[in-house]
Amino acid sequence: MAIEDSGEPIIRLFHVHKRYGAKKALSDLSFEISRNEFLFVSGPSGAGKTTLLKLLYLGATVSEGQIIIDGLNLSRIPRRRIPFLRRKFGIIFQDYKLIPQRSVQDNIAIVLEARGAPRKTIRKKVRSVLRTVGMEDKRRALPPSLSGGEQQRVAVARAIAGDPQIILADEPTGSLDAEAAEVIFELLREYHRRGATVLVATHDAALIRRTGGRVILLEGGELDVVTTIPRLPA
Amino acid sequence: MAIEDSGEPIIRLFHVHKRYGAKKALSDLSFEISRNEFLFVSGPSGAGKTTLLKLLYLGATVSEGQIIIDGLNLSRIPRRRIPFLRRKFGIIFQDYKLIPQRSVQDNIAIVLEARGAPRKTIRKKVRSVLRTVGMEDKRRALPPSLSGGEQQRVAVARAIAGDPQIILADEPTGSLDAEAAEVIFELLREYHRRGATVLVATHDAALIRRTGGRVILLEGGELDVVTTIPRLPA
Amino acid sequence: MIRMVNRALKDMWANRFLNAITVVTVALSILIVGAFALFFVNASGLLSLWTKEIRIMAYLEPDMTPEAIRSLGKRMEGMPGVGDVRFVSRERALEQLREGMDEASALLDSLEENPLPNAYEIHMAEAFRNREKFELLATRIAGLEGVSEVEYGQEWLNRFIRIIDLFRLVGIAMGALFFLAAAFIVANTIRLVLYSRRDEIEIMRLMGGAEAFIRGPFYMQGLLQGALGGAAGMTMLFGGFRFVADKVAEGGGFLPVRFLPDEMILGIFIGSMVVGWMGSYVSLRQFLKA
Amino acid sequence: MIRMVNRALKDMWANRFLNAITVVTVALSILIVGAFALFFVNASGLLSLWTKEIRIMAYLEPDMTPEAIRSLGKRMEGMPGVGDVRFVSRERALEQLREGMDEASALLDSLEENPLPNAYEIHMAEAFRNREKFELLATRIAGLEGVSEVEYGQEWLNRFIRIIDLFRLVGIAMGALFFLAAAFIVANTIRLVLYSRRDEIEIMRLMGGAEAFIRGPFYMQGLLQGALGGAAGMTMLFGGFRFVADKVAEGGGFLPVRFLPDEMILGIFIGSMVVGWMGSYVSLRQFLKA
Ligand SMILES: Nc1ncnc2c1ncn2[C@@H]1O[C@H](COP(=O)(O)OP(=O)(O)OP(=O)(O)O)[C@@H](O)[C@H]1O
Ligand SMILES: Nc1ncnc2c1ncn2[C@@H]1O[C@H](COP(=O)(O)OP(=O)(O)OP(=O)(O)O)[C@@H](O)[C@H]1O
Ligand SMILES: [Mg+2]
Ligand SMILES: [Mg+2]
Repeated sequence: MAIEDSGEPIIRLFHVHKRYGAKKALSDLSFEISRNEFLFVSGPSGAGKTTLLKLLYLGATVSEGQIIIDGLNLSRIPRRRIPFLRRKFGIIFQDYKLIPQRSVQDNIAIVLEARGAPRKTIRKKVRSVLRTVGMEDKRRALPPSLSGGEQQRVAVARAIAGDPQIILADEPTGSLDAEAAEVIFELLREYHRRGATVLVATHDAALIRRTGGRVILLEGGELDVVTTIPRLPA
Repeated sequence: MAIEDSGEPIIRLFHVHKRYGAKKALSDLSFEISRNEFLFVSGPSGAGKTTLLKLLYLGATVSEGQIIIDGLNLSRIPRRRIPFLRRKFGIIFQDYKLIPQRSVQDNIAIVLEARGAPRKTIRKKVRSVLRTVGMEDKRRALPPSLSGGEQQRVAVARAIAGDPQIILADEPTGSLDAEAAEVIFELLREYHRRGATVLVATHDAALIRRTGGRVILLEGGELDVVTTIPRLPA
Repeated sequence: MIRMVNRALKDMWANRFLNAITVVTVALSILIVGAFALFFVNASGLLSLWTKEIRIMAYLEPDMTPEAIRSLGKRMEGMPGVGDVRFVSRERALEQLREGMDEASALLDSLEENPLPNAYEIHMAEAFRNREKFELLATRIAGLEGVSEVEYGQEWLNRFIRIIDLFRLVGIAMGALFFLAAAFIVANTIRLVLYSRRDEIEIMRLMGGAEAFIRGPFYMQGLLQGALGGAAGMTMLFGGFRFVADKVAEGGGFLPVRFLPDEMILGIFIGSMVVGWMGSYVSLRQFLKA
Repeated sequence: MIRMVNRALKDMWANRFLNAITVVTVALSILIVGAFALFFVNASGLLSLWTKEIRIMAYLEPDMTPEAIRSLGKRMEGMPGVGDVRFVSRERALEQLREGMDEASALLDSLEENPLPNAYEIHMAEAFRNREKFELLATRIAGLEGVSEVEYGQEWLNRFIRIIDLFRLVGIAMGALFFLAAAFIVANTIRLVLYSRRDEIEIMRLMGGAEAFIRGPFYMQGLLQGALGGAAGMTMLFGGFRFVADKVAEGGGFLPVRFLPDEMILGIFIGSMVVGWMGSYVSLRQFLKA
């Protein structure tokens, strides 16, 4: 069901500001993300990459400005509709955010349970995404007993389990060796081909060059440049 | 007080095995680390890098074999001596392990308080290490309000606060952009020059090449190769 | 629904340490409330046993016809608050006096004539055993035609009735206090449990879990913890009761001890479930706000 | 030491939510234990007031010299368990009988001679007010030369003494139960608090913190929480007491209510600190093992 990059924006930001107390984390960001785009958000440590993603899934609210996702104005969305907004997303958190008391498979199943999927579907889907990231044999393990890279792969598996429209990946390969990272990136590209919009926050320039795409470069919370980097020939 | 690499081993492993239940995390590792060496432990995700470091600071105990550090056999060390062993180390944990309820400066002060340092010394030292990693202005912040890279820098600051003999750094730059990573590595090299033994676990081959040194390569818990990689000319 | 119970049970198993602590806390709270209730039930049972013996003696005019006496008795029986009315003839009264006087009874032998009047002994209905009502009744009986004088054991009566009043007051106050305190403690415990799981709740919300989806299992757990704790507390209470009851029996069985009435057991049990539910409710409101 | 208190205080402030819950739990537990103690103190005070009236009447042989009577009185006073001994002459006895007989007192007028004997009225020392000791004493008095007969208000006596026995038994059992339950609840609460901070404890150990360094502030906190909670609980109890006492006073002040004796307040306060300390101790043992 490969959908072409239609150019129609799925996410739009208008003069977005985010302050934590006196600290300005993001200043006056305005840009659009097209449906089915593969976009990078980059910048040094503390530039505001994670903060930007947070605003999109309403993990935090804007201090000023507007964000419109799929026609929904996030400032106007009623509280009980927030879960529905979030189900559009598959999120890979920088710190993984796995539930430590639950097994790997339960951690993933919860995404599908929240959507009310039937039990059999859940079981199959959980297996399949774990196989994709190479973590099938650890499905009964608890997250704290996994290595850093293994936890990250579980986080990736969870993000794609719900077949999201938009994937938000915050430093999705920071704990992975080059080979495992390539597997994950191939996965993201695969979902992109199948129609998802993918947003990757990373400070890793090499990684961006390997994949190519539009890059939003932040610097101290401000939009520095927007460039398009071509895919490095392999 | 630059101490030469004397060649005398500070850490020795003899046929070390580590099992978690049926799972073998490390198999039959034997090698030595010289005093004031700068050593890398590398290998893909799940190879056992973190597990190896854990055994050194007694975060876990060996299933078989012996580890001798600075003349102390870790299997024979009485419980109440463990804190003294740990004070030899400065550890940068892969998941940082910052105390979320305490401010950045308190997180670092605790290392020095545990050693019974006087209050004034603590204050000065905390400031100085925070300055070194560029986090002085965030000293009153709580760790959860920091970006991933900022947390990692605090973790580095804490590790060096106690002027440790041995620095164990588990993926110390995974969340950092190239520039910040270089600052941290320069810091590790500086401590190395001042006499510390440094052990860095990382899967990042580029990073190893930039610094150079002996590399212990693990693969599925087994010692794959030990090579020495020369420093890449800048 | 079944799925939610399922999730709740799975969850309780995954967090068995936390759950065990909550259940133990509920059980101990219920034990405390129950022990107090048990004590109160028995003590007031004992007292109301005694109050059965409180009676009003209505001494009659000397020259009444048996007919008039009988109709007076009927009128007394018809009065509100009157439980039992017994006729005590002057002959019977003299006999009783003789029995009661022991040592001094010899002096009654020298009597020519019985100086005692006929009387009615009036016991009160259970619901009316409090001082105001009792005194009101005595006054009304004294006003009846044919009654020359009314007597009631002033001193003992007052003591009894006062202790009953005290018991009622203290019982209600302490019962309410204990229940509230127990409810607070349980709510606090559940709050702590949720506090230590706030990350998990936050993660579920970020995954797009609707509020009902997230809260459901917690409510279920609250109910289950309440029920388990209530059952455990009641069982401990019953164990303790058997122990004390045996001691009492050894000591001569002088007191009629009994366990809580069934409806009270049920009430406490339901109360413990409500407390579990409320604890979850209050805590969830706190944590799921932001 | 000062540094440890300092760290404990800083720590309590950093974790004020957790600490508040522990303090509230301690306060409520202390309130429960205290309320029960208060009730028990007042009720048993009331009962011991009444038991003062329990007495043994020792009727004397008719033809004793005043000298013999007096020496008999002395002997009685010397017996263990005897509190107060009062002589009641036969004349006084007749008067009392007359007063007590009300209606029927007319019949005493026809007496030629006083048929009543002299008597001693014996009250017991406080410590001896239980049934066995009482009966033993009565038997021993009956055996004395010059005593013709011993009488004691069988029925009332037994009731009083039984209720005192019951109170003693139930009081000790429930007091112990409440205290244990409260201690458990507090320990559980502290355990939960530590549970939610186990990562922090683990991190401090990894940083080379010695056990004393890590545990010290927790013990300190346990003590402080116990003390704060104890003080708060006692304050609430006193508030509740004032309220009930006012009610009682309104209701005619028929009962002598009083607050807990000072040494008991101190005891409960120290108990609450011990509970806080113990709670930390038990929980720390659990978490710092591994
Ligand atoms: N909850 C918060 N309270 C206060 N300051 C915050 C909070 N969250 C983020 N910040 C600050 O906002 C800035 C941007 O943080 P953000 O996490 O977005 O950075 P980032 O680009 O993701 O960096 P990294 O690559 O290190 O993860 C940082 O300086 C951070 O300290
Ligand atoms: N506590 C534990 N219980 C069970 N298995 C464990 C535990 N800790 C580690 N393992 C397993 O041991 C293996 C090695 O883990 P380790 O954390 O040492 O890997 P690593 O080399 O550090 O990997 P990464 O680069 O991903 O951090 C992994 O397969 C992991 O799942
Ligand atoms: Mg970030
Ligand atoms: Mg690791």
